Amino acid sequence: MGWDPVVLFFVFGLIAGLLRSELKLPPALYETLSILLLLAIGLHGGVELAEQASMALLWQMAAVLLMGVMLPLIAFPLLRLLRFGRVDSASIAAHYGSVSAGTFAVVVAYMLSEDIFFESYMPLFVAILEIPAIVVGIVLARGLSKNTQWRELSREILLGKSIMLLLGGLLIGVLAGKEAVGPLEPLYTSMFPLVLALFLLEMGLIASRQSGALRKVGLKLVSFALLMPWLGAAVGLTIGALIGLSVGGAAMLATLGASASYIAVPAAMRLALPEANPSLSLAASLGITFPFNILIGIPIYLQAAQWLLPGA
Amino acid sequence: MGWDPVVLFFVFGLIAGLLRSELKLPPALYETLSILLLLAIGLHGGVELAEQASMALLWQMAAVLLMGVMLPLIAFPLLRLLRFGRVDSASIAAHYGSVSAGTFAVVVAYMLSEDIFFESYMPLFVAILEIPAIVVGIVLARGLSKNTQWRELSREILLGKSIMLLLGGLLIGVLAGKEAVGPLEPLYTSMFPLVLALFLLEMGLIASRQSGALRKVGLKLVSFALLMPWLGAAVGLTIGALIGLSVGGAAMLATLGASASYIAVPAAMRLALPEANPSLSLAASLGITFPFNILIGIPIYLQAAQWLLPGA
Amino acid sequence: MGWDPVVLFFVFGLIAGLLRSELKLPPALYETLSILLLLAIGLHGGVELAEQASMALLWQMAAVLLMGVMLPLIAFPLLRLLRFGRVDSASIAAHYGSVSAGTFAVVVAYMLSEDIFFESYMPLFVAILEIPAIVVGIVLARGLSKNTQWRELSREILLGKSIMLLLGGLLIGVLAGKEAVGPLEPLYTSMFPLVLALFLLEMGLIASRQSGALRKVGLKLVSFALLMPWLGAAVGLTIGALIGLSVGGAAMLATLGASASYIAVPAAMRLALPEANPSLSLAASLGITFPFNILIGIPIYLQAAQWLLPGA
Amino acid sequence: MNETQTTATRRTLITIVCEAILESKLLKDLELLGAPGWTISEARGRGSRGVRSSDWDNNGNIRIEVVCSRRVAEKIMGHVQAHYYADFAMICFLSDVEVLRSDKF
Amino acid sequence: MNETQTTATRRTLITIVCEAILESKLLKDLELLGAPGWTISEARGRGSRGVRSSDWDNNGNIRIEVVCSRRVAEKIMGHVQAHYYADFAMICFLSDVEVLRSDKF
Amino acid sequence: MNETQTTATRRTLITIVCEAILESKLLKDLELLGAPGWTISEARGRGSRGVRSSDWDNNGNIRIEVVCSRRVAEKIMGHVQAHYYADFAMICFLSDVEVLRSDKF
Ligand SMILES: Nc1ncnc2c1ncn2[C@@H]1O[C@H](COP(=O)(O)O)[C@@H](O)[C@H]1O
Ligand SMILES: Nc1ncnc2c1ncn2[C@@H]1O[C@H](COP(=O)(O)O)[C@@H](O)[C@H]1O
Ligand SMILES: Nc1ncnc2c1ncn2[C@@H]1O[C@H](COP(=O)(O)O)[C@@H](O)[C@H]1O
Ligand code: NA
Ligand code: NA
Ligand code: NA
Repeated sequence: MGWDPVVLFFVFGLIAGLLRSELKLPPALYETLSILLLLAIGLHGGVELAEQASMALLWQMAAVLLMGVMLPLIAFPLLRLLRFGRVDSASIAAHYGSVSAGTFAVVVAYMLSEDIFFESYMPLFVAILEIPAIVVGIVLARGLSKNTQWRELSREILLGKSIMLLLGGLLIGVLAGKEAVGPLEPLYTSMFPLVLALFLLEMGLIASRQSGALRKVGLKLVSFALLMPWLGAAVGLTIGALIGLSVGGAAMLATLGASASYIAVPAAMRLALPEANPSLSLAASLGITFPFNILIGIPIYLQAAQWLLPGA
Repeated sequence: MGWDPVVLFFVFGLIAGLLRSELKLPPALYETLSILLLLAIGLHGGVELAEQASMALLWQMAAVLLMGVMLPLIAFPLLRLLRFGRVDSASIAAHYGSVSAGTFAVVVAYMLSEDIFFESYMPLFVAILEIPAIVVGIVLARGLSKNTQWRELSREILLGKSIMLLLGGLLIGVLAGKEAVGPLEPLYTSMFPLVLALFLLEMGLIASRQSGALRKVGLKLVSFALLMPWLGAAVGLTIGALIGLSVGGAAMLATLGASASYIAVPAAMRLALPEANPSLSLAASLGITFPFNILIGIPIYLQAAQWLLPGA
Repeated sequence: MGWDPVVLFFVFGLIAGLLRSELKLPPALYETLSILLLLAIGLHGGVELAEQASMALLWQMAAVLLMGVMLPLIAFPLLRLLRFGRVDSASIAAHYGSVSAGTFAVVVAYMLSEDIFFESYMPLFVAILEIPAIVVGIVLARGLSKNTQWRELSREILLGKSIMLLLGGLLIGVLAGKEAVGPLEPLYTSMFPLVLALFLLEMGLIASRQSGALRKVGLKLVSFALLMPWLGAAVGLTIGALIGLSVGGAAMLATLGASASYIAVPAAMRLALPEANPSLSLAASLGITFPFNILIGIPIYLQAAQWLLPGA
Repeated sequence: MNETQTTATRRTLITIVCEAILESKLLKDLELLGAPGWTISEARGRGSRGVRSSDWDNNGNIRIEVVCSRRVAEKIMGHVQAHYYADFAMICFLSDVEVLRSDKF
Repeated sequence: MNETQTTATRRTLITIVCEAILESKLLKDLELLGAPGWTISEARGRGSRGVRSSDWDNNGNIRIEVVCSRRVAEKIMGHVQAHYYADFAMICFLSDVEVLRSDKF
Repeated sequence: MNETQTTATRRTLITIVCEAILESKLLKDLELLGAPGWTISEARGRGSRGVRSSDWDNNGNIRIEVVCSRRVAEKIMGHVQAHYYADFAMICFLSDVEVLRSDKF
């Protein structure tokens, strides 16, 4: 068997971008692809959830929420040690405490292609993990200042595109059930790899555009972006083991821990911490951590999970 | 069996919009979806038409044309009674005399999922019904004034996007025939529900944006938008029965009668009756009648048809 | 069996455009379709190439490169004879020496639907043929002038969208191999006809818009645009036979010879030979030669190949 | 004005923001009124007739610019006010610009 | 100014180019500051904060135009400079325009 | 000019509408000529070289705006006229604007 073509599409985009090729996808296509991915993940999760929901889930959800609080608290002191300013550190920490739905789509495809079982309600955890790190990041930067417009901010985050699509898909899946959702199945079966491949092509192009910013900000940021995924994965793996996830589920939670947001959090930070430099977090998250997870991280996290949970 | 996921997508869009979520589809995607729906409906109709065309069809087409003339003549006095101005009444009547291709796509999916037979040439009736109400509406507002630029107007209507796509699809289907069209089948089989679901998601978002206008224009308009579908459906059902349609066909004609245009007619009215307030008709058609038909009307119209045509 | 629906979509677009219908596809959809076509062709070619590559291929590639040099050298004197200016002649010659990926997609679909074998690596030839004619065209206009910024120009051509996508797809196909690419198969199986049909609908609309320019430039250009495909096809057929292609492969090389570029070359000419009138080449290539090849040429080239290579 | 400028000539720029559906009608008018050319871009906005956004068919605005003589600009402005202001979402304003190659405008 | 012009009135056009993410915030501000309307189009560009292109979520610019009185324009310009110039990619400039139906602005 | 305005400074806005294909070339030129920044939006239009619409690859226009000193604006205008007017669809015009934080331009 050859290379994973989905990953090759990412590499293709990356190389085309670094060569400064004219190649680009229309923005509407990129947006469509990310909508389809989020809906597919949510819908599939919802369909399965309806069949397997259990009381234990609530407890697991709480643990995952806690994980979202812990991750930025690990990232922040590390960034301060590397001598980033307080607000920049808080902002970057929020990005790494949150998750990347694109990375999640890749790990889903990977588990399916490797035929590894995972808990069907993982998409729920993606939605849960998006939020707490943002709150923690803001508090790290501002303290519990009364000036932060929490109300407006929480509206903006909860009603943001990615959470709406994930939760909307989940709910529709739960309400409609497996049989009724059948006609929409191509979304997460025959079409999923194709949508993901095109999405990763664009992600490669986007990642390549970070190279300029990366050269400017230098080694400190790169080292953080390469180190933090290991810490995030370790936390995810540990929590996954503690709450009794399967090997596949734990590896996925590790991947979520290792991933950094590049959609929801940048928008939130721009409004809540405008003085933070947005190109720092984007360069790290898109230019380093996303490629690292896609190309190297995911198989390692799976192996680690298999070693940690041999019986599962 | 659970809820119909396609309808749930509409509800999802509606709720997301009412919550003022950031969620929106790129305009190019919405346009693409409506192109695909119209082509699919037309193509499928054409393929079947080629196999089943009969002389009776011409006669049926004339009856449907007549129906398109009658509907605005029913709506207009009702609107005048509700004390809408003459031009506004004429414009709203034109909207309700014409049809909504989106509603038609939903009723097609519904009939297919319920396994109910319908005449394959129904898309032809959609194209026929789009036009006469516009003419009647203009005459109602202006009389047979010589000032109306009928020539330019009829070009604009006949060559409008939705009629072109429906008729183009029909013709291609007829000319190519079932076997040759085979490779395009996914358009109206595996892909159709997905395209429809995304389309309805956007329709939900669009419908939600009418809430502001609805609050302004008040109860009169809402009552009209809730009453008129029943009248339109009754007319459609009667004519369907008279021209000998099957139960499914009659229910679909009822749905067409009950539906109101929100694409072709608004554009035509804006140019032919610019002094009519466009937000009245859109608020009624998109904000009330479309949701009503999708969520409540269609199953009722089918039951009515089954009751009226027990033997068919 | 009826008409080819894919071709009917082109005719539909052509007629809708000539009738000045409102019908148009969103630009992002057109771009998406052409990206999908190029990727599909490349990927499919790459997958097969990995299984069947041979040393003979290198030699064939050189011959095809030579063909790309010859074609503009045939077109140029013909154009001068027809009294086109030197720079315009060079520019038009470059268009006709290069190839149209859209025409290639149609011939692929045609061969598949007629069940005719062709060499899987044909997409490679498309990429090879795109370039040399541009260089020859510039030299014909300018001589070997030092003023031409060859460096910048070659970057622009090699890294242009269509070559990147074709080669990117090819490489991914080769590296991943048949089995791994399996999940992406819908791209060049179930979805291919649909993507091509929509693409041709837009091509018909675009071609129709050339009618104004054609009326202005007159008969000389039209005759060239109708004559040159025969010459190009003859060259392609001859070279195809000489390098030992199958009947299908030779017919495809003939089609490539007969086709004229309307994407990569116009952009290159605009920058390298700005004083050439761009509407001449586009009107000829899009308004005449593309429709000619799609509607009439391809079946003829196939018949010619079958007659020339009876044993193959 | 700066002294170094020798060839630049004064012209008037008329900018119209209006419902997209008026496009083909307005362009015919502009031609008849003697506009030497025009530039259009998509827009959205808010005015006395409420919010107009382009995320849905026909509901957006367009922004038309014409560089022309003062006389033509005023003719255009008068025309659109007389014919469209009453029934359509629309604004229109003039400003002074300088061009080279004034024969073009 | 040309003599034939009788009804046109002077107003000020304020143009703001800024990060797209500021849109809803800025529009609320404009309303509070008394802008009678606004027109937005998508844009990209380069300035002191580097290149901003719209080919990716949230990374593009918008270009906002408001036709209003000089007073309101200056209020808006002062406000955006005070609140956004420090942390956001943004420029802002004023120019003179003439309008008909000056009551609208 | 209004008396209340104390900090605003005069600058020149140069607007170029041209074939989209010129974009990267022009942007390099602008940088060399000293433009402090630029804003681009997509456009379509009609001029002496016929109709240009963006519904198809490479056939649309772009609209470039640069706020800069009068001197730079004239340099840019002269440059594009000398290099591009003959062979490309293009127009170019200047207008007066006022900015705050004039050091930025
Ligand atoms: N004061 C203003 N400044 C800038 N644009 C405006 C203004 N007023 C209206 N517009 C634009 O013109 C369109 C139509 O205006 P109206 O007819 O007032 O609704 C609006 O949708 C806005 O795009
Ligand atoms: N001198 C300028 N002329 C025109 N547009 C500019 C100029 N400087 C900045 N811009 C625009 O304003 C945005 C923000 O500028 P800045 O805050 O300087 O990065 C840029 O992305 C450009 O779109
Ligand atoms: N008088 C004008 N007013 C506004 N825009 C113009 C004018 N003339 C030309 N343009 C724009 O500039 C582009 C190129 O003009 P041209 O080189 O005259 O074809 C056109 O496609 C229009 O977008
Ligand atoms: Na994380
Ligand atoms: Na109706
Ligand atoms: Na050729």
